[in-house]
This record gives sequence, structure tokens and C-alpha cells, in this order.
Amino acid sequence: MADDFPKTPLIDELEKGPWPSFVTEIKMAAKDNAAPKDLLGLLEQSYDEKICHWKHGGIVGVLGYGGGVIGRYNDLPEKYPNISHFHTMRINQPSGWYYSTEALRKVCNIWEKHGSGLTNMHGSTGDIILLGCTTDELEPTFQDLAKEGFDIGGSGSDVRTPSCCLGKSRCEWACYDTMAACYDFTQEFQDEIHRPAFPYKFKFKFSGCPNDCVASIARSDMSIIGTWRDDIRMDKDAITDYASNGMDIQKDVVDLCPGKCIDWDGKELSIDNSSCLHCMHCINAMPKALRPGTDTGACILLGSKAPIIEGAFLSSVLIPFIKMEPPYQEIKDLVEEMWDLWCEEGKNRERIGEFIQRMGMGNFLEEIGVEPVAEMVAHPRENPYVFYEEYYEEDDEEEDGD
Amino acid sequence: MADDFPKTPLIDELEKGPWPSFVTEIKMAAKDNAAPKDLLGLLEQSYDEKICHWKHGGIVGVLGYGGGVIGRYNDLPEKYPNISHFHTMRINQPSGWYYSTEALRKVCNIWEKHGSGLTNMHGSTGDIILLGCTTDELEPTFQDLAKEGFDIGGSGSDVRTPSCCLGKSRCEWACYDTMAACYDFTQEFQDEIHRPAFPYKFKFKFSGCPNDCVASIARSDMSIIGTWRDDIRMDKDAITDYASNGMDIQKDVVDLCPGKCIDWDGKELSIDNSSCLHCMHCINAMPKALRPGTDTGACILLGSKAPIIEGAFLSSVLIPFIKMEPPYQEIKDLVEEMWDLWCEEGKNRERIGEFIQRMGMGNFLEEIGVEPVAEMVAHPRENPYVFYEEYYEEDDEEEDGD
Amino acid sequence: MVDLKNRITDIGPPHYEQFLPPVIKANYGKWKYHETLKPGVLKHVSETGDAVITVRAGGSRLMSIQKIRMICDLADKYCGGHLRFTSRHNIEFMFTEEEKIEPLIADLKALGHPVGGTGPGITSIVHTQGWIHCHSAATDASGIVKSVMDDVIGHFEKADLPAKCRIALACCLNMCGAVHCSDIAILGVHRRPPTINHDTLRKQCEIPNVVASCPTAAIKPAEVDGNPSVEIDEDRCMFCANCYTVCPSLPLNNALNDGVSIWVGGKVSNARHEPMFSKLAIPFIENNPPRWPEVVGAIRNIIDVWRGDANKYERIGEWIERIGWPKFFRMTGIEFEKVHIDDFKHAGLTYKRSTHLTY
Amino acid sequence: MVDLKNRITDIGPPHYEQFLPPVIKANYGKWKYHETLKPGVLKHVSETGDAVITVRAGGSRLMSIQKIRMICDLADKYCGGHLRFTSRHNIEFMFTEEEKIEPLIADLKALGHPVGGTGPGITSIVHTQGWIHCHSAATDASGIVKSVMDDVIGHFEKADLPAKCRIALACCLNMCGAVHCSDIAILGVHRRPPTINHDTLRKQCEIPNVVASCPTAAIKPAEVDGNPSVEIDEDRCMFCANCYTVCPSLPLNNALNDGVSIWVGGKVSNARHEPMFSKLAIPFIENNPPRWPEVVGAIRNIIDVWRGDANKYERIGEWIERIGWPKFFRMTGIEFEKVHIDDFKHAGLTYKRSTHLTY
Ligand code: SRM
Ligand code: SRM
Ligand code: SRM
Ligand code: SRM
Ligand code: SF4
Ligand code: SF4
Ligand code: SF4
Ligand code: SF4
Ligand code: SF4
Ligand code: SF4
Ligand code: SF4
Ligand code: SF4
Repeated sequence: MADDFPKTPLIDELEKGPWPSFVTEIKMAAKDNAAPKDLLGLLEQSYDEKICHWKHGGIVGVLGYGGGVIGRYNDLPEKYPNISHFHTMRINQPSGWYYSTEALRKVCNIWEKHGSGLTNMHGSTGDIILLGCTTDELEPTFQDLAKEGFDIGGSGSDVRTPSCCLGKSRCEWACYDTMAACYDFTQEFQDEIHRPAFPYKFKFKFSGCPNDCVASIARSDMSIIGTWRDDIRMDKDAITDYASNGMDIQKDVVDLCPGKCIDWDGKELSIDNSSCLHCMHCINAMPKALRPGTDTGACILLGSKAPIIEGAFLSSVLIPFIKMEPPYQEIKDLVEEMWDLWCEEGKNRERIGEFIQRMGMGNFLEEIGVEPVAEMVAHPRENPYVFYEEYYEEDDEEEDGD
Repeated sequence: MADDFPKTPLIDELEKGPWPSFVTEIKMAAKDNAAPKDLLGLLEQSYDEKICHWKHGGIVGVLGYGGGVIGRYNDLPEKYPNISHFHTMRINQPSGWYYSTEALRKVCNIWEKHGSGLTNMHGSTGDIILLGCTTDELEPTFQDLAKEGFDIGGSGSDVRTPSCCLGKSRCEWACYDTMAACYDFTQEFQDEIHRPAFPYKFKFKFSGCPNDCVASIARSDMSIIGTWRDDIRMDKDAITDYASNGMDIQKDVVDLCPGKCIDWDGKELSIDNSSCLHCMHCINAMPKALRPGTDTGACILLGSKAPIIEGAFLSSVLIPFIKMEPPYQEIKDLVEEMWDLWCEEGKNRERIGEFIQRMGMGNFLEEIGVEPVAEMVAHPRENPYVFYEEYYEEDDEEEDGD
Repeated sequence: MVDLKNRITDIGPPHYEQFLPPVIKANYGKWKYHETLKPGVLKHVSETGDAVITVRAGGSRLMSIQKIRMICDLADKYCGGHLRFTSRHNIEFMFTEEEKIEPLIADLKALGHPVGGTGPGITSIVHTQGWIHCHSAATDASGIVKSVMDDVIGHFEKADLPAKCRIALACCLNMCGAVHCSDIAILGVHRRPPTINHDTLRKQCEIPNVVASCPTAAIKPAEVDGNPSVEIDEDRCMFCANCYTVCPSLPLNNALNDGVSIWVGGKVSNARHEPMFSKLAIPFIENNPPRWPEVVGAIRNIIDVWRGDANKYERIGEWIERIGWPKFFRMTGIEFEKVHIDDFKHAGLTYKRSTHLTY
Repeated sequence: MVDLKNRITDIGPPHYEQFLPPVIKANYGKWKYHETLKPGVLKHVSETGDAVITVRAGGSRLMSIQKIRMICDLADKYCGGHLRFTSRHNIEFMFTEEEKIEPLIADLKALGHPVGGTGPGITSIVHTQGWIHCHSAATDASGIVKSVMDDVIGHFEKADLPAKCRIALACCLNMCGAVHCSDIAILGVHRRPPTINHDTLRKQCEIPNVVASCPTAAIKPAEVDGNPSVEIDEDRCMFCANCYTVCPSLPLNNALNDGVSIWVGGKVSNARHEPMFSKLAIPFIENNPPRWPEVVGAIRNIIDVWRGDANKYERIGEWIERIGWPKFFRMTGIEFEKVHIDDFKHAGLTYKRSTHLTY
């Protein structure tokens, strides 16, 4: 069967070299399946012509859900009929991307039966991406997966599939249980994940500490990043060990501390914890000697996104510190509050970060009932253009206004 | 005569305390002159009512000039007739604010004859401010001053009175002759100073080194700031002296160097001059040991201003380094080039900094014929929104466009 | 056909607990410290005294079910049937016995999967669909990623750089993934305004939405051959494709003008420096499939210059912040051009507002 | 009346050379180093071996010709008839004989002029006209300056602070002077939208210019009592007074609502940190003439807290950058409010985009 593969001299070049080859993967799948075979041909043509051959999706999906499927058609359906429909399904990954081989094999079997046999493990939001499905097979694939306990993730103007770092499962620095929180929020917002009703997408990402191993501060509308507010735990002997093993503590730790709050006299390390910026660097550098404190929780930030349209944003601080205890009610209430406001006053295709910037963070806070604190800003305003809402009238000497 | 001063219990409070009192000054002038006496009354009334009693100026001035006089009328002319006109004249100070007592006494005499006898030594742009003149006396004051070699400075949409730090006259760090350059530019642009023809004001300020003792980077449309590009001069013995006199060179110099390019091993100081940011700090801290290099010149920056309207700006780099030799032709040519463009395309009341920001610095540079260099930016663009002006067409395979 | 009654919906993902390896489950929340046994091999030690070994292997992200099954075979053989993927799409094998390390690595090598990606090196490239699956791709994703990784795999396997170097690729300005905050980013860019398919536009697209979608107000409603359509002021277009996202009749894809740009200096972690955006380094490199040698070479150059000059722990953005952008351009030999100067909304804030310069 | 023929114009300022003290002229460009003999007294030494002593005295800037003459008397007595003023309006006396220092200082004291203003201390306040001479002043300038200087004069005379502390005052948002880049800035603010004098407006002002002047588009043309005038959407007004600058019929001055705001952390020099803007510390303090005790107290508090906590050479902005704004507010006891959060054009760039926080 391998013999009737299309001639693909260009992409064959990508089977060479030491890094695992996606072309080899497609060829592996193409042995048993006509869709990947057509994909090889189409890709070769793209490589030759330097242009892609996919068209806008249109709305396809599974019953009752508005998201989770990305429709895709090629623009040469006669030439590549087996991928004339070639939709992707986003399958909500388990927290931390842990699998049993049993579960994973079941997914493979289902995808062998219904789809192209190609996947992304994983998409950059975190889903299992089942790559290439005809319209007819969407619903059957979904239900077969559902029977094995899997559900579809987000796409379109809904809550996108939340993701998290592995947190307490294998990391000594996790300041809260990211995997539990991610699972809990995902379950809580099932309806919002599956039925788009927002002005635009909304992403949650959960990182256990400021190292932010799921890039939440850059890629999620709500970033929940673990941190602590007591003192860094210290093992003095382990520090001595690092020093005697040749670590240049002054240069590699002290000089790089952004809080400028570590002192090292050649023997003892001391940290002025009141000035610590919780950046993690000293801990990262000396994992056997230093650890975050024990009064742990999370810092909640809002609004990061890619550049379209207002330019890229990083998330910015909403709550400097909060304890992370199930059922996380305070956070969920706040989320609902924000969504209500955003749904009411947000423009179409306006991410919450853009919305906050447009209405002004001060007004936003007022609407959602959160007190402004200095932790929310890099610095106070530099311009004197303050919109005071009230003023005194001559006659009444009382605050008045509009 | 002192007895018929108005009762001023409020402002009399400002005669108390150790700092020299402007109220005392006004009273001093009021002994011989009715205008300051009225000013006392008016000021007392302002202090009582917490509001000012001056009205918009209207256009007053001297013959043939469009600027240099700020018209001012009070809103209670019956009550304070001697200051019903109370214009200020801006007299162009000499470079570096040096005077002979002879010249200064002449100014006083003229001002005694024609005006209120009150001055600001100096205004914040740098002029001698003659505070309080009637409309009639403007021209006579001007001509009397002119006979003594003084001229009027700028106001309105013209070149404002340039100013400079004292530079080479008394400062060992001056990297070019600020007083000479300031004088030269002032003479060169006499017409532009006296006859407003720009979209808005344009200020020059000349500082001899990056300490910027005339605040040029914050308060001038063109900031000419001295700097050097060879090595910092070093006197090793003087460094040893500082150290033995108890200076903590590591803490006070090395740790504060923004280029992180100084090393101090307790005995020898070494500077990696290729990483020096020319901030002046090490030199400031050890003036007997360190000095700027000898290949000196200036960095030219554009666009600073107070907040109205686009928010405050600091000037930004236009020419990272240029030798400062009279007649400074290259700079003057560039200035004319910029003015032409700004006059043609600038909006009314749009400072050049705002203009550059509106049209884009890249376009601005293109128009004035300056090559873009990396020194002009804090960092390259973060957003991918590039306006390419040309593209290839299918048929011709040639760059095309609009 | 659909069994409406027994349909299962809104169950969410499977609970993670059932998938945890026993040692992970037993020591959940009890980990004390970790060490790196060698690149790609971590050892986490628990308060309980337990330890877990992790072997991290690179993959191609686009995987066939056939390959997934082979990987499952290895996880069955070494890890009691458990495995995980990382947030950057690497595959992690966990077990408690140190003696399994080398055999597993050998098996992975045999399967074509390198081990590495930890510590101060290069890990897998976060990337997107490209010509494999997206309609607005200005370049391919997987092909460039493969070509770059073939070249930098040494830094994946050896972790021999000053600090972590995170590379990302996105095939269009939507920047699915990590491009806007990566040490090195590869970004597909269009450079020709949309062509207007007037015939389909009036059927497929809502004209007011199309007009509203353009951030630079380049699109205006217009009548074309008596039918409602739009016209585009090409001078105002900066090729963001937002109009194309809302209207398929305005494609920007164009073989002659599409290509790739290179960005540097972003980071995500809060370690030391606050998170930073990537900044434009190379505005445009033509698409040169199948192996994009110019892109590969450009990245190699940036890595080599950085590696030669940076201090330990200094990520690319931190290094450039120390040496200054002028030096970055001088040292890498990249030409500074007009397009490097920001001219979007906050442009003025990117101008150099001091005399802190090197000469 | 005007003698048109013999009129002198466009001569520019007198050439500075004629005003230079002989030692300055002789050593122009030859200075080698300087030292501070005591606060307010500098000694500059030349390559030629010459030296010049400078005594710096504070003044009130608003000076009578009577006072100027007295100062000239001192310059005649000690400095051979030469003197200068500084860029911050202090008066400088220069001579070569060290033994003149104390007598001059004594004479200056007798005249009411303190000596100081050099080194790590407070120098004269750059300020503006206020109720003395401007139409848009929301507060007085000279009165507050006098009150503050009376309070901080110790730091003028003793130079006993961690670093230079530059104070500036402007009486309205035009910010004539240095307010936008000062360690501590006092800014007069209006807080009530302009009142419209419809009668005069149509005569004095060009309505399109007025409408165009408003940065927030709060002003619209309107017909009032059958005459053309404007109306103002008060919700959109942020009291910048730009409309008043172009049209006298729109005064903002209002005794009940005008007052003062305090800004901190700006700097101009490139020394160590790049130049920085001042940031809002205290949004509003009511005008309380004649001595504005609340303003004086607020500034005293900021100086004391800074002085107690900063390292040597750390200007206020540098100190705050090290400790973070949250700590600044905590330590000074100033309340952080909604209005501290920027909501102008680049507001988003002032939000805290990291977890670098202290608790
Ligand atoms: C599949 C995936 C890329 C991948 O190969 O991994 C992807 C693919 C698409 N993204 Fe994305 N995005 C994917 C993660 C992201 C991320 C990264 C993240 O979530 O961490 C971002 C940047 C972060 C963010 O949210 O801003 C991202 C920012 C965008 C944007 C930018 C607009 C914006 O919100 O700022 C668009 C445009 C849009 O929404 O119209 C977009 C739109 C798209 C569309 C749906 C294109 C479209 O307009 O129809 C792509 C479908 C490709 C296809 O045919 O399969 N995608 N997209 C990622 C989702 C997989 C998954 O579910 O795991
Ligand atoms: C006298 C002086 C303040 C002082 O007491 O020292 C002053 C006084 C006035 N300034 Fe100023 N400015 C003075 C230096 C400045 C400076 C400081 C500087 O030049 O270094 C600035 C900030 C820097 C800058 O240029 O941005 C400054 C920024 C403004 C602005 C802000 C607009 C802008 O260009 O951004 C205005 C508004 C305007 O131009 O309409 C303004 C307008 C005014 C007017 C003319 C008010 C008006 O709109 O009619 C004031 C007249 C007051 C009066 O009645 O005497 N004045 N003005 C200063 C000039 C004295 C001199 O010539 O030496
Ligand atoms: C497995 C993973 C989390 C997960 O749930 O999947 C993970 C795991 C660890 N990270 Fe991470 N990080 C992981 C993605 C990230 C990301 C996200 C990303 O790259 O998209 C970041 C932010 C990157 C950025 O700043 O752009 C990240 C920034 C860090 C840092 C901060 C590095 C820095 O100096 O900036 C550390 C600390 C360190 O390495 O010293 C860290 C440290 C660690 C430690 C040592 C934590 C621990 O104690 O176990 C883990 C293994 C170290 C290693 O790989 O060198 N992890 N780590 C992710 C592995 C990705 C991969 O396959 O390569
Ligand atoms: C006389 C004057 C220049 C003039 O032409 O009038 C001047 C003169 C000197 N300045 Fe200055 N500066 C003068 C205004 C300024 C200004 C402008 C301003 O304040 O408006 C600045 C920028 C202020 C800012 O950054 O906001 C200024 C920032 C400096 C610095 C940098 C200080 C810093 O650490 O940021 C130095 C270096 C130092 O003091 O170590 C300096 C150093 C000096 C030296 C030591 C230079 C020298 O070698 O002679 C001079 C005397 C020292 C002193 O006063 O302590 N001068 N200096 C100005 C005196 C003003 C006054 O009466 O107080
Ligand atoms: S974000 Fe922190 S807690 Fe989570 S895996 Fe990374 S280092 Fe560990
Ligand atoms: S966590 Fe960061 S800021 Fe805190 S002490 Fe360690 S290095 Fe310094
Ligand atoms: S700017 Fe430099 S050269 Fe001029 S007076 Fe200040 S320190 Fe001297
Ligand atoms: S001038 Fe500034 S940057 Fe240069 S060596 Fe001295 S302290 Fe460092
Ligand atoms: S980056 Fe653009 S082209 Fe690539 S997958 Fe995302 S939307 Fe599609
Ligand atoms: S590509 Fe972007 S800028 Fe160009 S027309 Fe479309 S929406 Fe407007
Ligand atoms: S700051 Fe305002 S009120 Fe004060 S002098 Fe300048 S323009 Fe007049
Ligand atoms: S004060 Fe400023 S914001 Fe208010 S109406 Fe006038 S111009 Fe507009």
C-alpha cells in the first residue's frame, strides 16, 4: 500500500535529520488511511507553491455544542477528496496531561475508527487535537470518546479548555493544587466551555508558582499563579553545600535577585523577605536549599492575549494574593461578575483585557466591586487627566455632579 | 508712603519664616511704585477668595515682533487700576545667566522707569521676566533695553528663548561649549524667535553632559546633551585616595552603574568602556578620579514637553553622537528640514514630539532624510503591524505598490 | 441516527487522579526538591523519602496513532502504563528505578525520540498548524520547526546554553501559541493587502462587520458593479488579516509576498526579570521550503552570539537589556531598518528617551 | 512716537563673554575637578592650577529691582562686579579667595538669603506664576513655594538627604516648568468643568477651534438662545483647560473645586537611572492659603519616609522603583485610590504585568 503514496520529493526532505519528523508520522498514518495520504499530496503542493490550500471553516460541530470543532475544507477537493472535509476536534485533556496507556490507546482506537489517525499531542491551548475528521464522523467520534470519559474542549467565543502545570503532582514549588483547581474550574464551567455566549474567547491557565510553566501570564484571560507571602524556607546546610560545591552565590544568586534583598557574606545567606518580589530565582538556583514559604496561595491576573487587535497583552494583577481552597467560591463569583459586565458592555471580538483597557481599570474595578490596590499597577498615573465625577456647586457647598 | 499699603493680613503671613519672601519683595517694590501696591491688594483678595483675578491676555507686544510679551489684565480694573494692564516681557538672558552688575543695574533702571519694578530672575524657560508693564510702555522698555544690548525672547508659536547649562565656563564635565552653542543658535534663529510662524512653540536647551543641568531632555523640543564616545579618563591615584578616605566604591559606584561595566577588586578600578552607558554616575561620585573622555560631542534628542495634549514626553534620540563644532551647520540644516515638514504637515498646537508620534518616527526620518539606527529606540517594535509599502504582483514578479 | 436519549454531554475531562503513576499519587504535594541527573533526566525527592525519575523525550507533536501506541508500549514497559506530556508537548516517562534510565533512553533513541529539553537549553518549539491545517497560514509550521530543531538539537540534548531558550512559531499574526513572549519567535507574515472576491463577499460576509474588523480603518463599504461590496485603502493596510478572519472573501495568502519574521527577547517566567514581549529582530525572510535554510541560519546566529556573550541565567531578553539593542544589532549583524521602529498605538513609548547609549 | 528708523531689533541677547568673571574667562574649558567645601560652597580647580569658589544663595525668584541692586552691591564687594543665576534660579557668587567665603555668607544671611542648594539636598523650587500673574492658575505658586521652602530649608542648607531632591510646582496642567519630571511635584488642578459664558463666547472664540481643542471630545457646537455657542458633556471632561487656553469664555477657575495634587519620583538626569516622569501620589488637597499646611505636611512626610529608607544616591523615583509602589503607599500612609490608576491613552501599559509583588 505504501507504493501508491503520492510523490513528495520536497516534504521527503523533512524526513531527514535527527529530530522526529511529522512527515514520517503522516506517512505512518497513511499506511492505513486515505486521508493522511491525500494530506501528503496537498502538503507537497503547498511546499511547491508556497501557499496553503485550506479554506475558512464554516460552522460544523456536534449536537448541542457551539464549540470544540474547527471546520476545515481544502480548496482542491477533486484532487484531494479524502480530505475535502478535514475538521479538527479539540478534546479536553486531563489536568497536567497525565494518561494511562489504557486511556490513550482507547482514544487512538476511536480515532482510528472515525478519523484520520493524526493528532496533535497537544494543541497550544492544551487540548488533544484530533486532526482531520469528516463532518459525518464528528458526532460519532464525540460519543465514542464520551463513553470513555472524554469530552470536547472549547473553541469560538467561549471558555477555552483550561490548562495547568503539573503542580503538586511532581513539583516541590507548587503553591496550590493546580491540577485540582483546573479540574474544578473546568467542571464548573462546562456550559460556558461548550456553548459560546461571550463577546470573545476566555482562557484560564493555572500555574503553581511564578515560574509559570503554562505561560499563563502571557496566554490566558485569567492567570492564576501560585505564590506565598511568608518567608522563603531555608536549609542552611544545603546552602553551605552549594557554596562548597563551587556555586558562586554572590554572582549567580545575590546579584540577580530583582528585590535586591539577599545578602551573602561568604558563609551565611540572609533574605529580607519583606522586599522579596517572589520571583523564584534564588529558589530555582538552589532547589535543595530554598523553598517557597508555607503561607501559600495565588496571585490572580487578568487579560493576556495575542496581538490581534489592540496589540499583545500580558495579564495584570487583579488580586495580589488569595488562598486557593476548594470550592474557590470567591474567585468564581468574581469571574461571574466580570463575565456579566463583559457580556453586557464588551464589543464583539473584544477580549476582556482589551475591554478593561477601553473602559479603564478603575471603572472596571468599581463595576465588579473590587477595591483598587497599589499592587495592580506598575506605577500610578503619570498624566494629570483625572475624571472626577463630582464637584461642589457655589450655592450648596455640597458635592454634586452627574 | 508705606502706610497707605493695603491691609494684607493673609499674605503678610508669607513674610514670616526663613526663606526669602516674595511678599517682602513686592512690598519693597511697592514703596516707589503704585503697581506693586495694587498687586498686594489683588493677591490678598485671591488669597481670601482662593481664586485668581487675571484674565486672558489678548495680543499685545512690541512693533514687528509676534512674541515675547504675555498680555495680562485683571478682572477688577476699577479696584486695582494700576495693574489693569500688567503684561510681562520676556527678555532673552545671556548664555549661562552670567551678568555684570553694571548690565543688571541698567536693566533695573530701565524697569524702574517703565514698569512695575518686579521681575522673575528667571522664568522657567530661562528669560528675565519683567513682571507687570502697561501696554504703552512695552515699546519704550524694549528700545531702552535694546540700546543696552538686550532683546526680547520668545512666546507663542515660535522658537522659545534657548537656554544652556554653564558648561565649559565652570564645569569640568562639559563635553561641548554649551554657552557658545546656545548663543549661536539664538542669533541664528532671531527671526524664528521673534515672529511666530510654527504650528506651536519650539524649545532648544543645551546641556554639557548627561547630568542635564538645564533639564533639556524633559523640557525642550530639541535637547542637545553633551557626551563622549571614547574611554572615561581615570586617575588611579585619586581612586586610591577615595577608597582610603572611606568611600565604599563597590556599593556607591560599582553596584549603581547601569551599564554594569565597572569592576573594583579593592585596589584597581576597571571600566569596560564598550558597555558604558555614559550615565555620569561614576564620574559624579568621584570627580577627582574620573572624567569624560576626550572624543566629545553631543547626543541630539527631540520632542519633550509638558502633558498638554498627548501626555508629557521626554525627548528621544535623533542623533546618537555628533561633534559640536561651529557653525553647527549639519544640525541647523536638519532643524530647518524638520521645521519645513512640521510647518507643512503639523496640526495647530501640535508640538514636534506629538507630530513625530502621530506620523510615526520611521516616516518622519524618511522625510527629513535621516537613517534609522537602533539607538533611536528603547527596543524594536513588539507588535507585528508593519506597513509595507510595496508588494510583488503575480504577473511581473517585481516589487510594485502604491 | 443520533441516540439523543443516551447521549453523553458536559462531562468534562477525565479526572486526572486515575492517570497518576503510583509514586506520584503517593507523594502528591509532598515533593521536597529535585535534581537534574543529566539533561532530560530529573529526579524529584519527596518528604517521604520516595523519589521519582523523569525522562523527558522530544516528539513531533503531530503524531500518528501508530506512534502513540509505540510510546504507550514504552510506558507499559518502563512506567507501569503511565505517561504524561508537558506544557511544551514533550513526552515524560516516570518511574522509581534509576537503572531503567539508560535502557529507556536507548529504546527512545531507537524510536527516533531524543531525550533532553530540561535546564538551560532548548526544548520543543511551541507551534501551530501552518499548511497542515489552517486557512490563514503565511508559512508552514511543522516544516520550519523540524528544520530548526534538526539544527539546534544539540542544545536540546545537552542543555549547554546560558539559560533556557524558548522558541515558538506561529504561522500568522493571530499568534496561536507563545510567539509574543518567547526568547526566539518565528512568525509567518503576509505583506500584501487582501484581494477582494466581490462575488462571494456579498453572500458570505456582513459588510458592516468587515468594515468594523479593520483596526486601521482601511476598509470602506463600496458599490462594485452595482452590488454592495467593500474597497480597501492599500496604504492603510498592515496585513493583520483580521478582516479575513471575519470574511473568507478577503484572503491574504499570497505565495510571492508571504514569509517569515524573527522576534527575540520575550520571556514568560517571573524569574529575575518580569515577563517581557518578544521584539522584532528580522522583519522578513522569504519562504524557502522544504527546509527554510535562511530561517535556520538566522536562529543559529542569534543563539551563537547570545551564547558567546551572555552571563549564566541571562535569557536572551535579559542579555539584550544589559547590552542594549544597538549592540544586539551590531553583534548579530542584523540590519536595523525603518520597520523596526514601532508605529502602532503606543509607539512613542518605545522611543529611546535617555542618553543611555553605548558607542 | 516710535522712532522707526533707529529702532533696534533682532540683536539677540548680549554675548556672555563680556559678563564672565576673569578667572572663569581665563579657565574656560580648562576645569579639571571640583569639590564641595561645604553645602552651598563649591571649589572648581583648573588644569592651570587656578581655582574658583562659588557661593550659591537661595532667592525668591520674584525679585524687586531694589533687591537686585542689593545683590549687585554684594557682587561688587566680593566678585569684582560679576554674578550669575542658576538654572534653578539660585544666585551664584564667584571669586578666587577662600577667605571671602564666610564674610559673604554673613552678608547674604543679613540680607535674608540662605546659602546652600548643592549636593544631596533640596534646592530652589522651579515654579510658575500662580495668582501673581496667570489666568488659569488653580492655586498660587509663590505662596506654596515659600511655605514649603520655609519647612525644608534645613535640607537646602545642609544637603543631608540620600540624593538630590528636586521639587517643582506648576499652578495648572500646562505645567510650565519641571513638574512632570521632578522628585516631588506640586500641581494645581481644577476639578470642575468649564462654565460657559455664552454671551462672550460667540464674540471672543472660534467655535470650531474650541471644539477641536478638547482632547476627550467633550465639547460640541450648540445653539443657545438662538445664538451659536458650545455645550460640554461634563462626564467627559477631565479639566485639562485646553479649551480655556484657546477660549477665554470657558473659565475653569473655581474656588470651591480648585486645589493641589502631589506627584513623586520623576527625575531628569541620566545619572544611574534613565530620566523618569513624576507619578501621582496625592490626588487632591484643598487650597488652604496663606500657608497650605496640608501640602507642606504631605511633602515633609514623603521626604522623611524617603530619607529614612533610601540608600545613598537613591533619588525618590529610584528608591520607589526598588521598594515598589505598594510599599511606598504603605510606608507613607497615603491611600491608594481609583484615580491613581491611569485611564488615559496608554493606561494599559501602567498595569502591573507580573507577579513581582511584596506582601
Ligand atoms: C489549534 C491551535 C494551534 C495549534 O496548532 O496548537 C489554534 C488554531 C487556531 N486558532 Fe488559535 N489556536 C490555538 C491556540 C491559541 C493560542 C495559545 C493558547 O491558547 O495558549 C493563542 C494565543 C493566546 C490568546 O488566546 O490570545 C491563540 C490565538 C488565536 C487568535 C488571536 C485572537 C485573539 O484572541 O487575540 C485567533 C483569531 C481568532 O480568534 O479569530 C485564533 C484563531 C485560531 C483558528 C481557529 C483560526 C481561525 O480564525 O479560524 C485556528 C484554527 C487552526 C486549525 O485549522 O486547526 N487563535 N490561539 C491552538 C488550539 C489548540 C488547542 O485547543 O489546544
Ligand atoms: C512664565 C512661565 C512660567 C514661569 O513663571 O516661569 C510660563 C508662563 C505661561 N505659560 Fe508656560 N511658562 C513658562 C515656561 C514653560 C515651560 C518650562 C520650560 O520652558 O522649560 C513649560 C513646559 C515645557 C514645555 O514647553 O512643554 C511650559 C508649558 C506651557 C504650556 C503647555 C503646552 C505644551 O506646549 O505642552 C502652555 C499652554 C500653551 O502653550 O498654550 C503654557 C502657557 C503659558 C502661559 C502663556 C499661559 C497661557 O496660556 O496664556 C503662561 C503665562 C503666564 C503669565 O501670565 O505670565 N506653558 N511653559 C515660563 C516662561 C518664562 C520664560 O520665558 O522664561
Ligand atoms: C514539565 C513542565 C511543566 C508541565 O506541567 O508540563 C515544567 C517543569 C519544570 N519547570 Fe518549567 N516546566 C515547563 C514549562 C515551563 C514554561 C512554559 C513554556 O516554556 O512554555 C516556562 C516559562 C518559560 C518562559 O519564561 O518563557 C517554564 C519556566 C521555568 C523556570 C524559569 C526559567 C527562567 O529562568 O526564566 C524554571 C526554573 C528553572 O529552570 O530554574 C522552571 C523549572 C521547572 C522545574 C524544575 C520545576 C520542578 O521543580 O519540577 C521542572 C522541570 C525543569 C526543567 O524542565 O528544566 N520552569 N517552564 C514544562 C516542561 C516544558 C517542556 O517540555 O520543556
Ligand atoms: C549650577 C547648575 C547649572 C547651571 O548652569 O545653572 C548645576 C551645576 C552643577 N551640577 Fe547640576 N546644576 C544645576 C542644575 C541641575 C539640574 C536641573 C534641575 O534641577 O532643574 C539637574 C537635573 C535634575 C534632575 O535629575 O531632576 C542637575 C543634575 C545634576 C547631577 C545628577 C544628579 C543625580 O544624581 O541625578 C549632578 C551630579 C551630582 O550632583 O553628583 C550634577 C552636578 C553638578 C555640578 C557638580 C557640576 C560641576 O562639576 O560643576 C555642579 C554643581 C553641583 C551642585 O549644585 O550640587 N547636576 N543639575 C544648576 C544648579 C541648579 C540649582 O541652583 O540648584
Ligand atoms: S509553575 Fe511552578 S509549580 Fe508549576 S511546574 Fe512550574 S515550577 Fe512547578
Ligand atoms: S524569590 Fe526572587 S526576589 Fe525573592 S529573594 Fe529570591 S531572588 Fe530575590
Ligand atoms: S549638564 Fe553637565 S556640563 Fe552642564 S553643568 Fe551640569 S554637570 Fe556640568
Ligand atoms: S558613566 Fe555610568 S554607565 Fe558608564 S561606567 Fe560610569 S556609572 Fe557605568
Ligand atoms: S497562527 Fe494563524 S495560521 Fe497558524 S494556526 Fe493560528 S490562526 Fe492558523
Ligand atoms: S488585513 Fe488588517 S489592516 Fe489590512 S484591510 Fe484587513 S483588517 Fe485592515
Ligand atoms: S502652570 Fe498654568 S497657571 Fe501656572 S503659569 Fe503656567 S499656564 Fe499659567
Ligand atoms: S477642560 Fe479639557 S476636557 Fe474639559 S472640556 Fe475643556 S478641553 Fe475638554
